[in-house]
Amino acid sequence: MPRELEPSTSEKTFVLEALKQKLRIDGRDFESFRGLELSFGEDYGLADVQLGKTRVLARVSAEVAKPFSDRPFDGIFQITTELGPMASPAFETGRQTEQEVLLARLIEKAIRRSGAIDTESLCIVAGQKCWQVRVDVHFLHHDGGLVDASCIAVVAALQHFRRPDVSVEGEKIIIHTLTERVPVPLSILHVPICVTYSFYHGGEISLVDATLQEEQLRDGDMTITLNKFGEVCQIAKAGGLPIGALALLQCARVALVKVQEITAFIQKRLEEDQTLRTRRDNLLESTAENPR
Amino acid sequence: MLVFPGDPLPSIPPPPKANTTLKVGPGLTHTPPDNIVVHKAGELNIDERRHALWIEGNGKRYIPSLNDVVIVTVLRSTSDAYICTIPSSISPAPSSTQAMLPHLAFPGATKKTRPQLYPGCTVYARISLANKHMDPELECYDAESQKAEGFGELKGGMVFNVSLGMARRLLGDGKKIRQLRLKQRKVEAEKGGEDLATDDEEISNGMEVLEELGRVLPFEVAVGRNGRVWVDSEEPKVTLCVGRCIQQSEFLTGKEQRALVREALKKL
Amino acid sequence: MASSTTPPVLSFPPQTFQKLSPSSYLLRHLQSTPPIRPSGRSPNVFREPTIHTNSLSHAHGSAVVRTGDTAVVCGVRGEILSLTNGEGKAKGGVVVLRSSEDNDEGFVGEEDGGEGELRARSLIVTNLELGTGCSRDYHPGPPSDFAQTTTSRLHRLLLSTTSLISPESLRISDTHATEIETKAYWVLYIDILCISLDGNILDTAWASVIAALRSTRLPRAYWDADLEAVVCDPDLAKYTGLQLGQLAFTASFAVISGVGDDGKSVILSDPDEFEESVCEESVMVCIKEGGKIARIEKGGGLACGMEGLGECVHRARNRFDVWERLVKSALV
Amino acid sequence: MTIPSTASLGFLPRSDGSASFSQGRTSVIASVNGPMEVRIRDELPQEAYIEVIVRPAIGVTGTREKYLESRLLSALKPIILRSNHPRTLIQIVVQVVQSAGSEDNAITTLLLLAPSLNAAVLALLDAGVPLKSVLSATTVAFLKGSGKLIVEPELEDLKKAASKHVLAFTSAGLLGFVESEGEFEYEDFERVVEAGRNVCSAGREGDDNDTKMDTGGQGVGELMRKVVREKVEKDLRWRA
Amino acid sequence: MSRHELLSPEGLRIDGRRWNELRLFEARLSTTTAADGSSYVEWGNTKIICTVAGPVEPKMGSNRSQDGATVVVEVCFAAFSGNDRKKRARGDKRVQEMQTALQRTFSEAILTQLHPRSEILITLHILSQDGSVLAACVNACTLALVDAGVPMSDYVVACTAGSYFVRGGNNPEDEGEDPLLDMNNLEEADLPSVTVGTIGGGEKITLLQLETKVRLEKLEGMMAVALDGCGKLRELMDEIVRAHGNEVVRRIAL
Repeated sequence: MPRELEPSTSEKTFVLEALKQKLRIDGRDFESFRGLELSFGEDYGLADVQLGKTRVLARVSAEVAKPFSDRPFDGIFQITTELGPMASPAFETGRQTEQEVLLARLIEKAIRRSGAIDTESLCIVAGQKCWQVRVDVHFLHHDGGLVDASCIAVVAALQHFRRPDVSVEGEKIIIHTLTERVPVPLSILHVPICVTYSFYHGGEISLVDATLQEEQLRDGDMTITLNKFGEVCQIAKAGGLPIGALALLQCARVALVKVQEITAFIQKRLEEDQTLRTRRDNLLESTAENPR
Repeated sequence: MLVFPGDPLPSIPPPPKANTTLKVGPGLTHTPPDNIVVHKAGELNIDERRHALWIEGNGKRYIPSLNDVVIVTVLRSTSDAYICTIPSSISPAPSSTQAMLPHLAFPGATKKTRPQLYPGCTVYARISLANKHMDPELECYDAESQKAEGFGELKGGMVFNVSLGMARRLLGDGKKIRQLRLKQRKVEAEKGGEDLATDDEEISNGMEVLEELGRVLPFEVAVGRNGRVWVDSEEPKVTLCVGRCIQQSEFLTGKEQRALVREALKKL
Repeated sequence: MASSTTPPVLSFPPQTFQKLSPSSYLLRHLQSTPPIRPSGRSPNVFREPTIHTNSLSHAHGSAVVRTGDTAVVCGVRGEILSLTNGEGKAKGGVVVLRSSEDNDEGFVGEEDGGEGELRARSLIVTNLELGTGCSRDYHPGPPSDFAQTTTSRLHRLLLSTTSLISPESLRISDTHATEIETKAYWVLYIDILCISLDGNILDTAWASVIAALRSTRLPRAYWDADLEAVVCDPDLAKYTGLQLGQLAFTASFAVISGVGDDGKSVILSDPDEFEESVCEESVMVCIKEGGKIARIEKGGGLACGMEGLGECVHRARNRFDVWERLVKSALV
Repeated sequence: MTIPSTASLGFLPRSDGSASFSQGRTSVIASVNGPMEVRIRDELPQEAYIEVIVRPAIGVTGTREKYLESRLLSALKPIILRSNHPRTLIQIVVQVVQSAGSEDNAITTLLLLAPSLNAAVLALLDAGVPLKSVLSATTVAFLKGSGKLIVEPELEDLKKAASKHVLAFTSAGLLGFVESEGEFEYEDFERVVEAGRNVCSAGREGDDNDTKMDTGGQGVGELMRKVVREKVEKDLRWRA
Repeated sequence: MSRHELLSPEGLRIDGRRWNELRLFEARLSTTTAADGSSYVEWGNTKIICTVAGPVEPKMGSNRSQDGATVVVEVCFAAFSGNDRKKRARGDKRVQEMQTALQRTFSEAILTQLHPRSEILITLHILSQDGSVLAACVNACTLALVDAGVPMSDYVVACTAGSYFVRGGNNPEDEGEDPLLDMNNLEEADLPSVTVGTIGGGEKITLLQLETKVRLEKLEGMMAVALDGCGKLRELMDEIVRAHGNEVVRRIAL
């Protein structure tokens, strides 16, 4: 299988030299994200995120399942992140690479373990039936920043998702179709967003949202997850270049600003989608009434 | 004229001289005796004078072809050759085609005087052997003059990616097509009995961006047909400006390219 | 026989020629008059099948089918799936229903031939395995893509194309209650083992499934309200066969083009392994009782047009009669 | 109310070719990479190895995806000029974004076939992989009783259909792929094929397309040509 | 869930420590003769064996690098190490994540360029878990690498810190968050905690891991306390290494 090609010596020296002069290859500031695009599918719970050239799809689905025996009052919430060959020919199917494991763990810690979803609200009959919510993350295009982009995609898709309403009658659970009863949004407790820093030149330079080329050349990285309330959900700096504590704290503070911007952006897009849907529903109703 | 795979070709005009052989270019497959099949979607070009036809399209994956100039990266060295990779324009591409650059394929090289290249080096080379059944081979001298003519290691600088079509234009292929177009227009105009006021500026050659940049900025540039452009200058700022302008003029007309360069220079 | 058709300039035996240039080897055979295949068959001749049923004593139904050098064994076993799942404390009959406007029962009635119910509860489990050493290309290890694809083709034939088994024949109900309520289901495990593979596994495997299902006899199972459990009657005399839908049989073809000077294509019925490896284009036709078409699959090339497909359907109908006679005679 | 099919091309900068195609509520993305390095065990001395990977929208790859992979491969393999790039790999990845129904049954699988095939062909064209011809696919439902044909039916139509057909044709109208299911006579099948051919085959460049437009919208063959044409025109815009 | 009283009104923690007190840190070097270097660390009730093999020739060709030695880390959790008997599979994502974190930390600290085309294999066996497992692993690795004589730029030391919310009772001015040094299992389960790893016990952080929600303002305090702990631990470890070294020298002299 083809492997990801290392940048050539001239690219390496040039990129690092340019960074010293405060220049990034794509012309961004050190502390700015690439252009972020977010759109939703026709189905509930389908979010399409573009961060620069990196593109990630997140798909939320829900079905009724039996809860885990050790947590009878909780629903099941899973996130799967599989790197496929569409994102880059270097990713093979069926084999887990270190990168894939780290990515999966980061997303898991950032979203699931930080309690972004109230899993107790997914319980239908304690110990018997609950909702199993799963998020499938599909990577369409890899140009760095997979963690940040997939985190945005997942939280956006979760907020967009609506599950069918259920009613319990004795020993029967009835799942109502989307047309019969208005579907229910998930109960979301907070919206975590990841910001990844890349470090260069002994820690003098730290970049937000590195491209693939920048990622290949970095000496160390750190992913910090926050929500807009200023709660740190997760920090992962797995070794690499030693960085001063104060510099790291400064990164965290800058990240908070970014997180607030991104959260607001997601919120804006969600509202736009909602208005579009309401307008279309109204239109459909009026056309449906006409013949009668 | 746009053609699709499997489409029948229009009748090809007879050759200008009786014994000229028909040249079949990229995008077409010739199956003996006289069947020519389109296998790519693109614009069909017919050059009556040279009695040649080819399909103009664009792509990202580079397929090695004889005498193409390419920008390659050295992967490692064996006892008698450097193993190089010919990256395509997909940035940063997974290693695709591997090629051999013999240690002695440099102008006047002997075992002692040959240039030392290290893994990661960027080299400007010419393809000396290309065959679908074998890995390609490279040389670092001009086929006719046996001199370096700019081939060899590219020190410093930065490599940028462009589409294969853009790389061809930067190497001057656009000019040929432009001349062809101009002539065809003239013929058409004559047929219609009109007088065509040929405006040279009207049809772009696709490389105005380089012409315009070269007028103002001092920089070096090397273009590989594999969709890689190497740029070097005194200052990283200038190198970046040149690289970005080239990348951004992919879909721009000549006039727009000039405007783009002017804007970029203002900012610099 | 082959040496007569190979050009005399060749100094090696036909077997070598076959390995060196398989496609021209096949083409040369078909260009002779009358066209004849390397196996000695005419293009439109299928291999003669044989069927034995109930050869396995532990399965509820079984069949061994052989066509040429392709031989498969199929076994059917029924197991009970109780809907009142869980034992002891965890016991609780929570039933999940999907409301839908036209049917409150959850499944969209018989519109899809019961496919929804069969699928939702996975009442039919099919699996095809290639026996060790069944063919030259056999590699030990997890099921190959080929085995997986064939399994899913058989599964589709069974569930959606032919609707051979209706879900009600698998329901076990509480007959004494005022309202008939399904308490459990029979789950049919259909395992197919290919002993020897010489091309066209689908036709043979499918015939073995049909024959095995027709030979299947399940014990009488009923809901015992006192025990609150499903009970099977051990009395052999009360074993009953399955209620099966209309018979359907498949016929597979390989298409090779460029036979004549005009590039004419030839359709080979029931291709063997060698022919399958040479011909890329293939056609499969499934015929139901009464000559209706239940399924057509075609892929791998452009040579076979509508006339070709018409010819395939015609041959498949004849083949249906052969299989029907054989299956019926095997199960008297 | 039918949702018109849409297609787009070349939006994944790292893949050699990419395309999306949606028909009704089904929507897929396909990408093509190659010719590139091939795994040793798949290497073929005379031709390129073609790999098709189908990835579901929800869950992990199962038998349904394997089945789709084998059907797509059988349709795509003959149109690729494999002998042009021996000892290489051409990899086609189809990602399902949205399927017509939530249930995993025969009908939703059937509805995935035509869009996946179209997206894959467009991605191959975008990648510039040498092709023998262009294939476009459509789904046709044959209704019970009335014998009415519905081209590009919705999920609900298919549920009521006596037989359902997925057909693919080259632009010259040659039948390249069939997957038909249900209960039908050969004569019905002939009608279905005619209907399919009408939407799939495309007029030549420069032909008068007006007559086609009158007969109700744009066929899938035309649509595919249109998006490729737009892409080529964009690539050649610099000349304008 | 009932909250344990993790901090008594007198300011003592559940195991009797003060907020800035480390648990007893004991370690031995050269515990196994078969390995090139080994160590055994007991940190409160967290117990870890670490062995180092290398620099040796890489087993896999992909680990051979011209630029320097490749560091490979394997972590095994003993089935009896936790409260519930649970065997972590090798492919467990959490274990793999730990391995990567350790591998990247030590690749930075080890002077890998001195041993090109070779591999340094670190194996960790966790016998008992009582909080601060990752930090204990880092410390055990450091000691084993020192024992193996692998060249490093300095000691790699890691420590944890948590944050405890103090209820003010009647006096709201008493309300606030108190940082805690060196978390044990019970504290980790209920309080946010951060693992900090440094090279040389200085102010520069190479490993930083936080897995529970905490307010951004509290982070600084936690990190400061953890860094302070790293400094203390470095001295402890240095003492242990020196004592071991003296012992070795003495034995050779005899």
